[in-house]
Amino acid sequence: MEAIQNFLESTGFAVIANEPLDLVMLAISCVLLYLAIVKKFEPLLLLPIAFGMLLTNLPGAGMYHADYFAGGVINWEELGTGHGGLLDYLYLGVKLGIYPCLIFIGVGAGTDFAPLIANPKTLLLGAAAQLGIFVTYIGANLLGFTPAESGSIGIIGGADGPTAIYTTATLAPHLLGPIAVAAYSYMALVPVIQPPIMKLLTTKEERRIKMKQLRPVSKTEKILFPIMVTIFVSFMLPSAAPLVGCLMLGNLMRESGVVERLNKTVQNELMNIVTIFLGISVGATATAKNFLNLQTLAILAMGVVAFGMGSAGGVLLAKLMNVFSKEKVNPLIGSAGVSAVPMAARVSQVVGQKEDPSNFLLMHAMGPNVAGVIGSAVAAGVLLALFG
Amino acid sequence: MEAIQNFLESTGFAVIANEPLDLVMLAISCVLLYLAIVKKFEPLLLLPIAFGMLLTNLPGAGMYHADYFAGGVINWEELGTGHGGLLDYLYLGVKLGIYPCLIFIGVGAGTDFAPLIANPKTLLLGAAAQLGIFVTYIGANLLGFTPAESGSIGIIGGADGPTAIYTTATLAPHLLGPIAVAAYSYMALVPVIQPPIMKLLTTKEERRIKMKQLRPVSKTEKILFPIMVTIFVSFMLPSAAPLVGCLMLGNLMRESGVVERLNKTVQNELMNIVTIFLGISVGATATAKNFLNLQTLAILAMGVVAFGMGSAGGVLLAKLMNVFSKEKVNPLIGSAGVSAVPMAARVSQVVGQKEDPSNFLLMHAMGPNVAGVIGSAVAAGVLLALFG
Amino acid sequence: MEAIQNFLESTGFAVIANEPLDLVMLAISCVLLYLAIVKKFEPLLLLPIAFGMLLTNLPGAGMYHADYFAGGVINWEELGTGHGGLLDYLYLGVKLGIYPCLIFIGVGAGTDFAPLIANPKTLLLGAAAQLGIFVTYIGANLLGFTPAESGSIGIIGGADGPTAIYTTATLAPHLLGPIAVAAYSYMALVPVIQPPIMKLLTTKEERRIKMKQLRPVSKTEKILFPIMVTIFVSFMLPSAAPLVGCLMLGNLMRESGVVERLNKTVQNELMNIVTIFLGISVGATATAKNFLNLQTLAILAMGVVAFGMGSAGGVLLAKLMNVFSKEKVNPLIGSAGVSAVPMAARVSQVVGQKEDPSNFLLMHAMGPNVAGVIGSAVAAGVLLALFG
Amino acid sequence: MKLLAAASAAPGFLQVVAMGLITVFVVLICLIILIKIMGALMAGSAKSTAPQPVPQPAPAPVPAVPQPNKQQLVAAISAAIAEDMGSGVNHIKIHSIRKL
Amino acid sequence: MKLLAAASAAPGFLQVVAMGLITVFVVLICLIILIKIMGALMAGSAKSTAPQPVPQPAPAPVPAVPQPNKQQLVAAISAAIAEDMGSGVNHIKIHSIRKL
Amino acid sequence: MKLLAAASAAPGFLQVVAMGLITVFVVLICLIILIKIMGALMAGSAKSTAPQPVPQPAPAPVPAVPQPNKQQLVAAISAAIAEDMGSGVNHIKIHSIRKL
Ligand code: NA
Ligand code: NA
Ligand code: NA
Repeated sequence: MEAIQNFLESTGFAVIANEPLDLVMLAISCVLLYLAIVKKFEPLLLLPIAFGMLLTNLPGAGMYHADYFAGGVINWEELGTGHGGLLDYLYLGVKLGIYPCLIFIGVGAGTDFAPLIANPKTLLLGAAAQLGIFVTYIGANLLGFTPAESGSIGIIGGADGPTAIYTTATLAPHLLGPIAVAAYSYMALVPVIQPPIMKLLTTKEERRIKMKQLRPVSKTEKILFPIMVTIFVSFMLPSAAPLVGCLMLGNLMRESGVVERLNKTVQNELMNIVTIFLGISVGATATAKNFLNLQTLAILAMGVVAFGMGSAGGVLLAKLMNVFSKEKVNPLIGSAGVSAVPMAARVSQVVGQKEDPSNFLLMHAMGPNVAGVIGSAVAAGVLLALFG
Repeated sequence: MEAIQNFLESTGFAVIANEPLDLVMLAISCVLLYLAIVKKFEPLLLLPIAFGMLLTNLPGAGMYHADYFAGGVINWEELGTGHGGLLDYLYLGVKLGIYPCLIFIGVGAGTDFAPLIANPKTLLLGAAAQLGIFVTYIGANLLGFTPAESGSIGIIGGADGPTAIYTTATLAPHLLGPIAVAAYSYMALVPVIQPPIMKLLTTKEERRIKMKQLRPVSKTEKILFPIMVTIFVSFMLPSAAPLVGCLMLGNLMRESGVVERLNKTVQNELMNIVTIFLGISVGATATAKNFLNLQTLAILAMGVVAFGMGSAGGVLLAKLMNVFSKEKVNPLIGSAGVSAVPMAARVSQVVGQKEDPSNFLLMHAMGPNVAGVIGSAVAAGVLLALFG
Repeated sequence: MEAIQNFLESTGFAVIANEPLDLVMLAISCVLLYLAIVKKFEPLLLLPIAFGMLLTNLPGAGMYHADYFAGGVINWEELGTGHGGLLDYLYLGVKLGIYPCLIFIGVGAGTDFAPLIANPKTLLLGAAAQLGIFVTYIGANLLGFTPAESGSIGIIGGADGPTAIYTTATLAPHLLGPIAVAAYSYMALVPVIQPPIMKLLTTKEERRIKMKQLRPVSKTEKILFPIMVTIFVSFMLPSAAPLVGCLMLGNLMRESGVVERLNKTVQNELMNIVTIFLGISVGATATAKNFLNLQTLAILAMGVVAFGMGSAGGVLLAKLMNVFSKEKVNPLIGSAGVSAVPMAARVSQVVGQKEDPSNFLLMHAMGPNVAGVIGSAVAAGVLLALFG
Repeated sequence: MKLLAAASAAPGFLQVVAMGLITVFVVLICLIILIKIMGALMAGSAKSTAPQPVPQPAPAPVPAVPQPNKQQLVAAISAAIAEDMGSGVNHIKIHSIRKL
Repeated sequence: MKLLAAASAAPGFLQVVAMGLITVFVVLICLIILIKIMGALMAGSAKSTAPQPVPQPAPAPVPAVPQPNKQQLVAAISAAIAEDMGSGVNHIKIHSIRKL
Repeated sequence: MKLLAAASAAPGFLQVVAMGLITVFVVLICLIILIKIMGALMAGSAKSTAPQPVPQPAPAPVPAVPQPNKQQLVAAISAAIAEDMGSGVNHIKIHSIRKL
């Protein structure tokens, strides 16, 4: 009878009485699953994140133990004696910074930097779109977050999932859940967030600017580019080396043309495997205690501000460039500088074609778009150097 | 000369003099390779298991060290100083419960639960077929095995490899070798074990029962099913959450339709990689000391009893259901409740068609068949909750 | 202002002042990238190795810490507190001997041993081509390298990347960089290194010898071969078991025909993933301190000697065999015994066809070629047994 | 572990079996109920809202069977209640279910 | 962390923002310069050496624009110097660039 | 490690070389023997039992060569014995093999 008693007390129904907020978290994870599956919000990451959040909040399941990672210290004793759950072990890849780097190898292998090489001044747009990161940093500071936390919140404005997770796992791991959810949700919402800002800040004439066709880029340039960027950026900012180096390793695999089978694997199977592990273990950090508080609401609010400010920064710098340069830039491509590849570039294309159906901005917007990836990695490097 | 002396003493021929039973193990592993390759007994797992068994019993090779995991404690000092062999390191994924969960993600992604959703009462058959687990638990107890060992032996009757390995790695890791061999061998022998039992327990009329066609299942139902099962089963039985949660994560990836590239990878490359690692490291635990004893014979004997009792349980409950329900169930689909997906369902089909070639039971048998996977995961959860 | 000061001092430009040799290493890594991409020197491994070398020598980037592995001891404290970089964590797979074994599974799955089974006496050529390993061992000893270091340098002559890395990671990890670079570069240079040696040691008549067609090999023989080799070689030389066992596990997956999906995965995705991890982390060990010294030059010099002597050994033994055997062997296939599969066999074919365009040596050369893989694994086993 | 020795765990192991089988049945019976509720809700919402844009092609003419569904729901709930009351599988007696 | 409390890190956080934005702009402007140098070197070597064996087919007639390239190079270098001198983005004034 | 210094490990390194080469040759020669035995057994069982259901199509007419096989077997065994007796590779002398 005692056994039955113990058994009943171990059910989730008994545990939930002490942890009623877990039910709220389960509801939130179901909402996120809905967004991922029905609304198709970045499902490749949001579905694993949401399911990880669901698993971590199942009372008594013990698939993730927040206390094994409390205070940023990994409790190897518990993990090493086999007391960890699946998500504890998978989370090590996040905590040790392995997954975001591996994903960046795949991202690099999937990225064509030719539009950027053909029109390098679009790098300025990719720089300006990082404005959101730093404006949000100020806001978070003012709301009372620590500098390290503020940096992690700001990086949402980088519109780049792996960068945000890499930075947050180092600077403020307790905020991983809300920051990852915000980053991927807002990336999915780029087609909703950006167009009003783009229209507000541009005139009809600006939106109709046609840009001259991009020059072809030679294979040699495409091969030299990743090597050059790795060396130069890492010299300027060593803390950006892991992200930029991995991005460019993947890109070199792509452009070199001599390691096609590796290129294919990093873009597909390796990336898929790591994406699942990353998603479910990042989701697992979203326990009720870490997620259900005013901070999360503040982070979600600041995240959307970061996205908006970044988009605005890109558009405004494009307008500024047009003041000084005879070769005009359509400012609609500025908003693509937030990264969110390739969705933000597609938004530039769509908004541009609404004014003039004969205007094809997509390739031009890919320049700032991929520049934004480099830009946020650099911004992450600054934050890591200062607070890491 | 001394060097030569030492050298000669290090050869396997010198070592084998002290460990002559290794030769018996090598012979057994060759028999298992024969069964896997020539008889095609679940070769995807039996071949790696048998080769792992071969490698671990090569005298002096040091690819696996049973003493680094003695008493259920992982000797991190030896492993961390690089003294471990390949199979020691790969075995960590078994010991920490990682591989079975990852395989279950792939199994879930490969499973269509529609026949179960269309005819949910077949879940009762999936429950009844777990009878073998508990009958065998009694038998093992009576033979003198500890409760934890008895539970691991009983779980062979679940006819589900990853579940058996996950449970045994926690409850009785020293029995992993024989239990895995028994589980996969008997799963392969389902077409031999089940038909006589099925025929013995059913009348010719019962075997000819035609079941009415299954209703179509909507996509929404298929998507809600894995979420619902995860939450509900984990609440009832938190210790079943890792297995059930991973199974349903994979199934959600499949049914959601929005993460097709992840779905493909978990069913193929990830599953293949983990299967190899799991197989060879589970095989590696079958050292002469662990394998060559009366226990192993007892386990093999009880395993077949477990399979038989499970099959009988499913058939008998189907007959019982027919007593109370007007809508008759062909009791031949009851035996599919042991899981062993999809082989047991095919056996139902074949036995049914022998009586009436126009009777197509396959889809009907898939219901209890996939129910059996959930059923054994729940049974494993009970055993883990009691003895884990 | 102090923050800015600190920030500037952390840039690579500030660090490089203290570590000017890093610039030389960056230049060397760019040369290796050139060789991999433009000259197509074994790009699948040389590109990752070179990029790993680039990343490790970016001043201040901290992606690899040689001091965490100093003296052959793994500093788990630093790694476990998350201070490691990506390449530190990936390097663990090299250090613990995991990657070379996994690659050998893939190599085995990709190797057809039929030409060797059809003409087993070509194993003698695969043995003779290991001459380079031991001649180089003497040379390295005489140059003042320790026995363990000398063994690692000698193994370059095995012309087999994973074997060289496995051996060196155990015996002389500080030499991993130069040895891996030498091994893969010379493997790529086989078409340059071997032909002069082959022509020097053979007469025109010998080069025109036509060999009789190989007998067909039954499926049973192909399946029994890997099992037999694993057991026998491991008995003779337990320290060769990991390499030979993994090679033969892969081969059994291939030849058994019953685990086609595993076979495909080990040859493709698993191998690609491990190749990248192995390459970049082996490259990472090539820090300025480890690489820029006379040792490296000595290793590169001895490496080419090892290749040359191995090739010569194979050719000479083929000539010797012709003295005693009526069935003549074309000595050009002897040089294929160094392994470097399948390049060395192609070189035999090409050199042979220059003398007689109607002479097809490729399949005959595949015998010693794959024998050379077994031969170097055995030689590695001897070195590991003596100095490991 | 002493092979073939007298079972030392005798007091209790039947409890384990009972608890195990009951749990398995209770959990799976509850799943039956949940699936039926889900199906009922689906059917309800399918009627009240617009039809699914891309309905799965039915593999063959499928007769609509709303009534049996409800009955089975009752049956399953009864079974679950019986289980909940602690009786073993063998003691279930369902009196009230008739086919209309 | 006190939510909505007075920011304790107030002295310094504007410095962080300045340093961050300046670094991002400096790094990316330097990349502009490097890409332009690379492009110029390519164009130069393409002229002095034999043409690439397999030139990429131009997607459409592309007018050769060697002169603007050089000007943009000058412009980018000026911008970089301005940055280097410590002025924020808002203070950049480029006086010397004219289109010939 | 002192580069270019006098080898401190001189006494012994030739032993290493001898042991290494001998081991490699012994192991591989034994493999030759095993492969030949395997081939002989295959051929034997192929004769005594039914032929393989799906024989591999021979890529070209292959003359059956049973006798040489046996001779090679003898040769390989002799070689292995020679090795086993401790002589180095250079000292092997095979006297007894003739082509019939
Ligand atoms: Na960005
Ligand atoms: Na089952
Ligand atoms: Na070799």
